[in-house]
Amino acid sequence: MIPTSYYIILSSILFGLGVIAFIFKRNVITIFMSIELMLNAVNLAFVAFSRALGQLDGQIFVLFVIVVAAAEAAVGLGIVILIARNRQSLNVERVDLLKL
Amino acid sequence: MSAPLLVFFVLAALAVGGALNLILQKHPIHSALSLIVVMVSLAGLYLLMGAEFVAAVQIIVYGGAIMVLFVFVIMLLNAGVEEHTNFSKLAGIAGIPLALVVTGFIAAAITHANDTVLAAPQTGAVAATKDLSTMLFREFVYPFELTSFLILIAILGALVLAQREHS
Amino acid sequence: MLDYLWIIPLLPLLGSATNGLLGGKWPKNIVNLVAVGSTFLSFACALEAVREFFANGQAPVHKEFFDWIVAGNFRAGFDLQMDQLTVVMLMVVTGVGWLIHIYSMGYMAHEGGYYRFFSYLNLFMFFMLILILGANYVLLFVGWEGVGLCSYLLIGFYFLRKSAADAGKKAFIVNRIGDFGFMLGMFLLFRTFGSLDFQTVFAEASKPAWGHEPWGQFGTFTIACLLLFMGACGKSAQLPLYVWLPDAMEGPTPVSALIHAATMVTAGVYVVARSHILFTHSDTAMLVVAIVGCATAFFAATIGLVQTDIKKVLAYSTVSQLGYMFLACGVGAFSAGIFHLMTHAFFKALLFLAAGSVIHAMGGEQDMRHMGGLGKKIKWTYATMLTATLAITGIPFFAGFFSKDAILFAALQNPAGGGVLYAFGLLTALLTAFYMFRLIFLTFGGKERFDEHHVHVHESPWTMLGPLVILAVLSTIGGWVALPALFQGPDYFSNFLGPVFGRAESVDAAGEIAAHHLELILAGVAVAAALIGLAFAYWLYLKRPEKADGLAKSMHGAYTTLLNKYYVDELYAAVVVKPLMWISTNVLWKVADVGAIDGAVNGIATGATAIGDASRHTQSGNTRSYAVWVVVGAFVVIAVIFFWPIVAAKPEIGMVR
Amino acid sequence: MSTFLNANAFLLISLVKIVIMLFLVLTVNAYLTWFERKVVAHIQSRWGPHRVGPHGLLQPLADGAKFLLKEDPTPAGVDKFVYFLAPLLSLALALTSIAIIPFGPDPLPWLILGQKIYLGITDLNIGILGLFAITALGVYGIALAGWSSNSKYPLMGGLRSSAQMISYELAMTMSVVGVLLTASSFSLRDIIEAQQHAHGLFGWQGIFSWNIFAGPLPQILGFLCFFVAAIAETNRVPFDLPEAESELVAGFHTEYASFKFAMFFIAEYTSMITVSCLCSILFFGGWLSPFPPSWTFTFYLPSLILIPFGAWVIWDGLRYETIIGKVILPGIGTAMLAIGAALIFLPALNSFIQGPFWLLSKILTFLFVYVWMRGTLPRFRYDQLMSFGWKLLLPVSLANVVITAGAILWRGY
Repeated sequence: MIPTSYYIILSSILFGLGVIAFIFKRNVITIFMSIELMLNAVNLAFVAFSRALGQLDGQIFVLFVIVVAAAEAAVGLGIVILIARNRQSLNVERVDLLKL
Repeated sequence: MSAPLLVFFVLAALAVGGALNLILQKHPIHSALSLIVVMVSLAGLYLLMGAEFVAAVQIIVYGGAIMVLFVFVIMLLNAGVEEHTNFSKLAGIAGIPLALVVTGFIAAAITHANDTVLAAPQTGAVAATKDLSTMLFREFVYPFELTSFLILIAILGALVLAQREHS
Repeated sequence: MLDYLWIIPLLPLLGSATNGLLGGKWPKNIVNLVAVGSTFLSFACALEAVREFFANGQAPVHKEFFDWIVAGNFRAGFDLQMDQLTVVMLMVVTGVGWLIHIYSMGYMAHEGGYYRFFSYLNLFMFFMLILILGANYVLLFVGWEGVGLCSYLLIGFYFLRKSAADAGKKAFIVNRIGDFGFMLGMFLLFRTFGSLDFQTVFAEASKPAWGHEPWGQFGTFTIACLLLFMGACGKSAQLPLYVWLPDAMEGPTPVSALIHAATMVTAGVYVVARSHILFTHSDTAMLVVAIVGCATAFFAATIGLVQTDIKKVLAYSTVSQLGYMFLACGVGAFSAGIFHLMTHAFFKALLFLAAGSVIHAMGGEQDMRHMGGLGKKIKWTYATMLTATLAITGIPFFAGFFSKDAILFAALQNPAGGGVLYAFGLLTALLTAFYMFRLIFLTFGGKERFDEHHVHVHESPWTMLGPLVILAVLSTIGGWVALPALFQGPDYFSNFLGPVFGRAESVDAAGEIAAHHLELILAGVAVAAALIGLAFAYWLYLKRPEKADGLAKSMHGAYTTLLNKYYVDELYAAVVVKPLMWISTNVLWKVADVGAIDGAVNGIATGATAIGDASRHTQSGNTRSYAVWVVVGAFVVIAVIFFWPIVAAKPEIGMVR
Repeated sequence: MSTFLNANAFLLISLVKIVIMLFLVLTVNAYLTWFERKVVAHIQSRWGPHRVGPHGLLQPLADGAKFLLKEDPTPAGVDKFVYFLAPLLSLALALTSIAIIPFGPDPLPWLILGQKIYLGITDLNIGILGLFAITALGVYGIALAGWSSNSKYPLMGGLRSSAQMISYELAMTMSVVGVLLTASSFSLRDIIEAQQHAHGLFGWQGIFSWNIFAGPLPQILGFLCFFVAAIAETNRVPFDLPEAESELVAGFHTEYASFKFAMFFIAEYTSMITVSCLCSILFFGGWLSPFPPSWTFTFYLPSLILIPFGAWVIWDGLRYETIIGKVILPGIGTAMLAIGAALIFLPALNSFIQGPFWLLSKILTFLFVYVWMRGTLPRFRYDQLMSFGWKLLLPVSLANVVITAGAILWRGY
């Protein structure tokens, strides 16, 4: 059978890719997606562990993570729409009103 | 090479490829599609681990709702190819090494870890959906209710944000 | 009751808190009820406690209620004690205090800040009781400072009047000087005996291991006692720190009666008597106490001669009477000192209250030169005040006679310079008689020197006269416990206090008979002196009033000197105040405050601004840079979790469990 | 050789099953179009297709040929990858969803490679959830098609369809929960079994023991919600706004021609079949006969239907004008007669055929209802659609869930 470590390494790779995307994408929506990617990576680890330890908590937690992700997506995309409406651009580097 | 391992590697390759593609693609829609690929392959991995319910939820919610929302928004805003600006020097300089370091860290942590759990093959009892629901509605009932509140608040927030202000 | 001694001080505190917090909204009678009621209850409790004390065969009581300060081997607990000395003080404080509360109801009836006044007064009662009940120096010091605070508050009660406010400040500051010494004394005691509990300290001190310190040797005891006495000087207005008491007359008259005559100012005497074991170890300390006391007595009496403000006269007389008490302590006649303390509490409180009644009758007039002939108008006040005057001047069979007599006798007995002390004491007695009767004659005798139409003299209400009468009775019979001593009987009072002072008394049984004859003679001399003073005052102020001014002119220098109180205030102003002002202006303010403190503060502020300027560039406003920072944070967290030796020596992925 | 076969029997059999299933589904799709056109025609009192082959029976073949042979232009400025991906996606997903549906209770009467062969490709124990998962992904085909066409009508269609599908998916899922509670399982097989054992109204073991009529709470509400939501999911009339001819030309597949268009077409019809299957399985007892098991003569219903119909077909063919008709129709008729007779004389086969027979008949009924609605109902307005979905359908299905749960508690199932 498949050792847990495979799953964990896979999830860490996905997480790292998510981090890279998080840093390097300029599009707000894509950055959101990279966050979702990281969440997914974590979920994978959760499920793998829950299976390895024969406990269900991991899967329960995955469910919660998914719920939170849904809520986050709803609000976040609302914000994205606002940004696009007000700044006529989805490039985060053009949304810099916080600049000193 | 046993069949499950084969399936695992196929799905893993799909997932990693999708993630890479998410980064490499310039157009948000393509990124979204590759992310969907990642999610579906993850669902396959869950099935492989016997977590059928989670797999289904993964596809229904992530694939069927969240990503649809993304695609919907992309279509709505008619988002074009992402322009390649480089205003943030910090990201330009420290970006790649930082990400690599973080990933390396995680990997190192895993290798560091004692392998009692890690080496264990995935031969735990397959979680019956019934047990899952029992757990969810017995032990985790309060978090569950709280998440419902969270969703409600998220809905309201999305409404308030997205509606055009009638001034 | 003895098990619940803490109730006695607690009651006035409660009254004070209630009145202070809520009294503002309440009508006067409720405020009265709270204030007087709490004081009376405390008085009743005190009586009950004393009854039980006697029932237990006068066994000293010492109760530890809870630990207050515990540091290393140092312990200052909330311990209350009760012995004969405490009994006397307790009776005086609660009893006289209660009477004065009643009196205040009438006196303050038309004043603003009614509830405030009574709140302060109750608070004072609380602290005073703590002072006399406390079983260690720390607790005593708490009461000590507390009464100081209350006296400050009450002197400055009419804080709209600048003079009152200044007087309050003066009292406070002068007391601080004394307290400085007192604290040093306490520290020295702790360093020497490793404790500040009376029991421990005195038990230590009475060990023969501690040698006696003869005259001129400055050992631990001498220094400690002198420091303590410094505090006592401050509190009890002795030379050179007496200056605050006359100004304290700015306060309402009941305050002067309670705090600046009956109770607080005697705290110094109480402390000296309480720590007599320490004092008796050192001749120097005793002698210093005696001399200071004697000097103060005489000095104040001389000033009192020419004062025209009725309360000022009484103030100086208080100072001089306190001097008597210290003289008694100094010559080792502690019981006599305490005896005088008690009687003085009676008649001086009475004097002040009566004076207050007079002022009340005159509608606030305090200058004796504008009084006169009041005897017919306000008979009760006149009678009671006359009684008190007779008592203070030592007319036989009045309270003051016995105590003053005992003091003079003990002074003469003193081996070191007894004669001088006695002479000055006697002279002081004469002067006392003179200025007291001068006060009486100027106030009540002769013809009116005020305008009938503006001032309509009226007798005070019974709430004021009642206490007067009671105090008059007390100051008449208050000394009769010592009556048998005149006829070779036992001296009940000193016997009663015997267990406390042990054989600190200088009177030894051997020369009992001779001593007794001598005592009678001395008594006669004292009475004679008093009568002389009386007669002179009578002649000068009733028979030949015009002579008084002539006399004043003829010895103009002395007169003005006395009138200006020997220029002591001016002296202090020149020697102490002005340099202090200069230092605090030019050094502390301009250099220390502006330069150092403000500089430091501003420096910190500017430094913060500079750092902010430097670090605000991280706030690029660019989301991607923020993303990088987020990742850095995650990086740090992971590093801590997995590679921190303490957090997880061998990090387990199994931490999921 | 045989060892290899035995070793990978499961794999091989699954492959074979898949191929057969694909063939069947595509054929059924083809003739479904024919069926639809006929029915709609008769509703509109027309003849419908009747030139190509007898009664236009060969029309689907002609259509197929046309789709294959037509020119397939790719519009300028489309996002090629997505443009090609979209139809594939929808078709693949639609076909996949069929794979989960079981078509009969028992395995084939004989073993193949030592394996029991069940009708139906696989039986997930989260079956229904899997189905929903697949249909949930179905939206991408349409949305992406609309977006990638780089044209405004398709974009509108895509937007509409994605919004509409997200909205109605909720209601659909919720309306099923009642059934799931009753059966306490996700597996379609278990759900059908549960309906078999459910106490029917007045003890009638049959039609009255199906979820729609029986169970702790008759799932009528649930069924209505599910059916409406399902129609919306499949973008059929009256919810066919994504492809509303009168408004958006042809909606999301305006820019698609020939075979790519055919893919969408097939996908749509396949999902129709799926939905019909689901309706009959979830609410109408799947392969269960509507009659009590005690009525043994009902076993012969297939024959009783096939034989007269076959006879009629033969008779009709004999008096048909064209040669082809004269040849084909009697052939079909005789085949029917033969099958009917075989069923009578082979009880084993007969009892095996019962389940599929009933299931197919129910599916046909629902397909007819589909077509019927298309023939009769007008189209919703978009805002009506949304408010209907969110303000009526979703609350009702939620209420259904709550009531059902209460009933289960109350009646102690």
